Amino acid sequence: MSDNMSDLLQIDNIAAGYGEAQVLQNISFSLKEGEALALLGRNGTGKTTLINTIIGLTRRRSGTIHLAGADVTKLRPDQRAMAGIGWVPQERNIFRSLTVEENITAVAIKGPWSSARIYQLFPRLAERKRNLGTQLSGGEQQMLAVGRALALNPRVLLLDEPLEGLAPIIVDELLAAIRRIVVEERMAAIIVEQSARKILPLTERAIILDRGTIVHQGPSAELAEDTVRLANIMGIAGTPGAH
Amino acid sequence: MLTILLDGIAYGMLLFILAVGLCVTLGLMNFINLAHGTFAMAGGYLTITLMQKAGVPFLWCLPAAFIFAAVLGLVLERTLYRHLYDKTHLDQVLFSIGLVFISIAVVDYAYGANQQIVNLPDYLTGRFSFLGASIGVYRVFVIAICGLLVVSLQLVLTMTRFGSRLRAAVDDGRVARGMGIDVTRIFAVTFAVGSGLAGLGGALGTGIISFDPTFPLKYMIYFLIVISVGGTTTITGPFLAAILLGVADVAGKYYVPAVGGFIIYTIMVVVLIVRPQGLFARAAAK
Amino acid sequence: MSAITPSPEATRARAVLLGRSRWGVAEIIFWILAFACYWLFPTKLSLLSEIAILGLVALSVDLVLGYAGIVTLGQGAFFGIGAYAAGLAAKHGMGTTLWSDPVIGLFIGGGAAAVIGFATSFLVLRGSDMTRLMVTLGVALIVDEVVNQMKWLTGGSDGLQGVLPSAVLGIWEFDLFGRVAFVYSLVVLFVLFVVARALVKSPFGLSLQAIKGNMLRTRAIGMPVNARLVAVYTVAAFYAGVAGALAAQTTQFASPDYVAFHRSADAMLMLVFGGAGHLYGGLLGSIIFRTMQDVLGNITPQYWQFWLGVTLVALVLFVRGGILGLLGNMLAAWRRKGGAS
Amino acid sequence: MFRRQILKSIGVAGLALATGISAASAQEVVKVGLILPMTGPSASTGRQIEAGVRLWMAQNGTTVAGKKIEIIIKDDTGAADQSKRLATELVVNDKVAFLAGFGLTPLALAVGPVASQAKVPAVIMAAGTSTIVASSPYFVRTSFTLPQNTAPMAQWSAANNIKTVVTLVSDYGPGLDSEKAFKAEFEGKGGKVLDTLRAPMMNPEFAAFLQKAKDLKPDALFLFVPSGQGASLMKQVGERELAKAGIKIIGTGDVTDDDQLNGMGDALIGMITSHNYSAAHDSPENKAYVAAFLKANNNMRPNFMSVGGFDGMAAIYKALEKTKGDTDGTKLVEAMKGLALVSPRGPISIDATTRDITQNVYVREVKKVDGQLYNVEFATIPNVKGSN
Amino acid sequence: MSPRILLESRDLVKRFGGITATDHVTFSLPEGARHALIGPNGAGKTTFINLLSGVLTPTSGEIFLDGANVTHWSARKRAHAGLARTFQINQLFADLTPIETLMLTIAEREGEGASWWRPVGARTDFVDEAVALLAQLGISDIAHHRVGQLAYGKQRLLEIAVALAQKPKVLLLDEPAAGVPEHEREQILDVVAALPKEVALILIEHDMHLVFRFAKSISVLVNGGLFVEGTPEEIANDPRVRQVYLGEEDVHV
Repeated sequence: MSDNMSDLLQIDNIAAGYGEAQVLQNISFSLKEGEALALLGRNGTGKTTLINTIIGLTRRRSGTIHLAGADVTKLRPDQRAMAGIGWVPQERNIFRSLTVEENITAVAIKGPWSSARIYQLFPRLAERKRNLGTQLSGGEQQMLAVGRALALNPRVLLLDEPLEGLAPIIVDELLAAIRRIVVEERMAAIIVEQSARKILPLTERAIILDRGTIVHQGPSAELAEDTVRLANIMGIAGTPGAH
Repeated sequence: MLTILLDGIAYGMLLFILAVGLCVTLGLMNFINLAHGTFAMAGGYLTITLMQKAGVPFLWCLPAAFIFAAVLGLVLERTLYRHLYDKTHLDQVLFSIGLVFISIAVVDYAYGANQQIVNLPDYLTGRFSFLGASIGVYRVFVIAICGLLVVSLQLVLTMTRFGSRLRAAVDDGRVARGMGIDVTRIFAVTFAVGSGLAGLGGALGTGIISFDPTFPLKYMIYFLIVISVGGTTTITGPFLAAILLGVADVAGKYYVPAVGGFIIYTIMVVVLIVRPQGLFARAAAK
Repeated sequence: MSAITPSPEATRARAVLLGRSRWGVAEIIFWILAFACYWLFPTKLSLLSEIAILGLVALSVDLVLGYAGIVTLGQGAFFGIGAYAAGLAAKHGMGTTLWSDPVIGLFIGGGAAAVIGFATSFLVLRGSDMTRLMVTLGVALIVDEVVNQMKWLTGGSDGLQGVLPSAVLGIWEFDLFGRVAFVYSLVVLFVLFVVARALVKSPFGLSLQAIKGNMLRTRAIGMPVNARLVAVYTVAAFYAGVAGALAAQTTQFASPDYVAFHRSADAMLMLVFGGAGHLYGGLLGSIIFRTMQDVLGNITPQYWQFWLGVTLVALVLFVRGGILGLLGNMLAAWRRKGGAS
Repeated sequence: MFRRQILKSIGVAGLALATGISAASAQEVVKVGLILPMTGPSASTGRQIEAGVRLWMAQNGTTVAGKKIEIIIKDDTGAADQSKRLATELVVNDKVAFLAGFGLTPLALAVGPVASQAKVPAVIMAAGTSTIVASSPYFVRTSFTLPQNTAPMAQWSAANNIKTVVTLVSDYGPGLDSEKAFKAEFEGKGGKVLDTLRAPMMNPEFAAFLQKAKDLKPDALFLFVPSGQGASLMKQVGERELAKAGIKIIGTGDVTDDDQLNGMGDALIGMITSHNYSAAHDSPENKAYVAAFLKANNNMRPNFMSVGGFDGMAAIYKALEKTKGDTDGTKLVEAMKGLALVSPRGPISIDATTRDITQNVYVREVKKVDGQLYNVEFATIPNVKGSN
Repeated sequence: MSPRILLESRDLVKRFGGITATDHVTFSLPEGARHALIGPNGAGKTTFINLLSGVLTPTSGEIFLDGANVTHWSARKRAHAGLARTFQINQLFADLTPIETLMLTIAEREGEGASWWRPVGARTDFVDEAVALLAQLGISDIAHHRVGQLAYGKQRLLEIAVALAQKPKVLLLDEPAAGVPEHEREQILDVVAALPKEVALILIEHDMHLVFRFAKSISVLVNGGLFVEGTPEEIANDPRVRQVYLGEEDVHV
């Protein structure tokens, strides 16, 4: 299936869901080394399910997932994580009985992203090292979630709505950090976002999901220009009947 | 007065060490393992056997009991228990009671129904005076071991990477898996340690109480009381609860013998009504 | 759609809803067989009346646990309270035969248990499974200790002796063969079963299942959740109390063992073993559990617990939903086979 | 010398067995229903009695007065309603001629009405509350009663310079029996009971009670717990060093149960108890009994429960011999009244009016004999009645 | 004469730890309202609904239902007073059937919920009503299936049917169409539209087609606070709203 051996992450024909319900069908796309991908779509279109499927937390019906050429379809989530998939969950899911420091060290794997570098990226976290994860503000939790995923030194980073529900200043800070990770450090990443405008500039390509299938794939820059399409996708079309 | 206090603490410690393993399996893994006493019994009977048949010194029996019960726990976890994690609590109760019945019959077959006792080495028997109170050496020994155990468990849990990975797995198993933590293996090890602690508790218990095949049923209620009063989210909760219960029980029987039998149960009911999650449970954080 | 002639859907829905409370063939056979035991196993009538009594306890646990979802390890307390209340009534008789009449005794036993059940029901309204388990257990242990301490009333650990109930309804004397005891116990079980059956098929029963299923929603549709739970807990206590009264009358004594922890545990085990939430689960569970215990106990008086344990473990590992679940699976398999051929 | 005796008895048993089997087909069978706690907390009582019963049958054959004796063992798990049901079934279905066993007082009491109604003799081989036998005219006891075993202890104490005593008993029927008997006898002889402590039955921890006893500084501490619980108690008695505080430990022989005595440790040496049986009883009958028992039961030492079973079986045999095989219950009970025999524990008889056992009670001291702990008897109070 | 106010919140605040999920919301809903509540994820829409319906208790502020101060009433009492809601995530009784679920709700509404002798189905009028409701929502075919085994969309419809069976004065719909296939969404709205016109409705919805079809008034909630209120046209043409949704730049009001 793999027509391009340099693909870091390759998703072929995935169908998946939870329990009896099937949410995703016929999902195929790939991600190159160093590439950042925006995953867009309205609420409930399957973005998070797709991220969870890559981690291995959903029930897969069919299809395969390759990471750096190796088939990880049958691997457990923890094995996939060890194989190089870093995950920033939608709800952040900071381990609540662990301190900030422990949240990072508990999952850390040796590599360029040391604790020191993570603290350098998020100086706020360094200040709150000894605090429990639950004592952090929403923005700090989000930073910790990103830092925790980096501590795994993954080959590809999956960010599930990293800006959701955050104060504007924090959003700017996080966007700067994400820019540094994916643009400057060239870490491959998939970023799920509602705020398309914020994330399109950071990514090379964008995928739009609707009702569990991919309805658009293309360069981010192109999509950013296409306001009509964007408005349609994001569902605030203005008048009834507009499609 | 001090004697009563120390007797109570020692009794509480015995309850604690028997129950702490259950705290691990029930509190951390949310598995209602009523067969916990079986592992304690395994440790107790191993000690009896080693001392009576092989003449092994008592102090060597303690680690041996830990290892024996831990291995037994690990084997049962890998073969049976792991199939039960996602079943209902009722299924878990039925299953673990089944195991208790089996263990009772097996021990009865191997050792007979009568009570088994061991004689402690001389250096652990006897009493000494402290601040005018007379204190049993063995009770102090039990308190010391339990104190050490709580401190080291707490250290392992809070200071080591294993501890933080375990807590992560408990906090959110799904996300922990997604972060590369092999939750299954951590739980297996944890279950083994929990069983091992029960075994150690059983071995220590031989110095104070006698063992017969009905041990797992007879002490089940006490384990559950300690755990439910202390709450299952911490190690220190059951530790403090055990001290409270032990002291209340001994002091109650000493000073107001007429209601001595009610004290433990009443404390439990009152605590659970006021604080359904246990006296020392961490406030559920979200 | 007019209000006078119902739509076909409404007619059908009505038929389905009412059909659910109609007696099925299997049920009728079950009860015919139960009564036929009188002739089928004339030598085992004592065991059978004991099973009927245990079945009644398991039924009471089913009401609380299987329907309302409250985990309880305290039903033994109500059983014991019923036994002592009925036993004392029969023993002291107040000089009249009325007090020692077994049927009156049932109400005395059940009533006493219901009063305590109502009083303690408020303790189980909140908390997790584990909390409820321990609170109910704690109450039972306290009752046990009370029975032990009140020697002047209960006879302490020697038990309450001299419980000599008069003839049932003044007609049938209890006999050594256990004939009257069996028929009496089974009739009481049957009557209470019919009531329980009506109860769980009624809107009240439906609301219990709803509470068990989703407490958030039951509150949102305006259901007084706590009142329902208090009601069912009290009714179940009454049932267990009646069972205790039956036990005291048929064995002619009451002992602290009737209040002991293992009574509660056995009742719950039998229910889960049989399958909770179907009324019949507890009955089947007590039949199979006690029969196994009796048969195995005769084969190996010392080690029957081993085989019982193996059965429990195997049942949990391989079957979902107890014996009833097993029967359901077998029925489904048989139907599939039947459908294919 | 013992060995020859054992061989002889085994030979007899073998012969009896052989003849019994060959004749069985032509023989009428007399069934004995043995209701014992074989599982649960009192299981050890059941095991000892069963072993005693089986030993009697092995030594005396299975045929009496031309009838074959068959025993049916049922486990009542220590629950009274089970004892009652099993008794009913044994009487109704198995048509047993005797009921026997009964590990605990409530279990025996529950069976009383069945025995009365069915007119089947019920031989109490263990339960020790004094009132049981009076509750049914078909009860006969071959074990002991608590007052019977306790009173001599009180007498000995009073005579041996013990002025004050604290009693500690299990909080249930026999315990209270024992406490009452001790107090009455001891205070009647001028002693003083400082306090009567009662420990709950379901209790592994005696620290509070023992400490209280120690703080009261009596001359002696009197103990009673049921068979099987002595080990835990004595462990804690030893730990508290009451002896060093000048408190003598006395009690009934239940506490220094032969079944467990040897494992209890040297701390017990010197403890004085009174009881009806010791495995160290010095008589040829007992030496043979102990030797045969050890051999047949994988070196389990016989205790007072086992002789209750052994002698109970003896009483059943003798009664059948006396009635010449007639299994009418009333006649059998009559036949047992006044029965006297030489048991391993010494001479015993069944009181003709009370149907309770009359036997010697011995005052014993725990001593080390050949490296093992035994209750060594040093005084005998002859022919003590079980109840009045 | 101004219309009767059925539901009102005054200065309502809810804090979870340090996070303010509902930020001083003052809001009123007149009789017959068809009101939509929109806003980005995490804006506090569901928290607001939970406060109104009594699932959560507010940190401060007051709630009035048809003139009565219900701030400290339980969810049950509010339900009896005429407030019904649906949940964002289905809250149904997996072991019952749809018809049983509705029978239960109707019985509860009519004060017959504790009736314990007559079987469910004995009250013909209840059955007729339940059947009619199922028909209205187009789920008559699954009337007797176990709810737990139903497809998500069907459960969603039942979720609404339960709320309708309460015959509410005020109905709060929390994303009723989430997860429902497109062609079935219109059906849900049709049912809602067919409600008696005096019933006041609040709808939380992300599908803007539905919102604009349904709503006569719209509130936009951002970061727990009321951001903008207006008619659909006003909202659709408000550049700030577009920005909030499309996330160009954060807007400071």
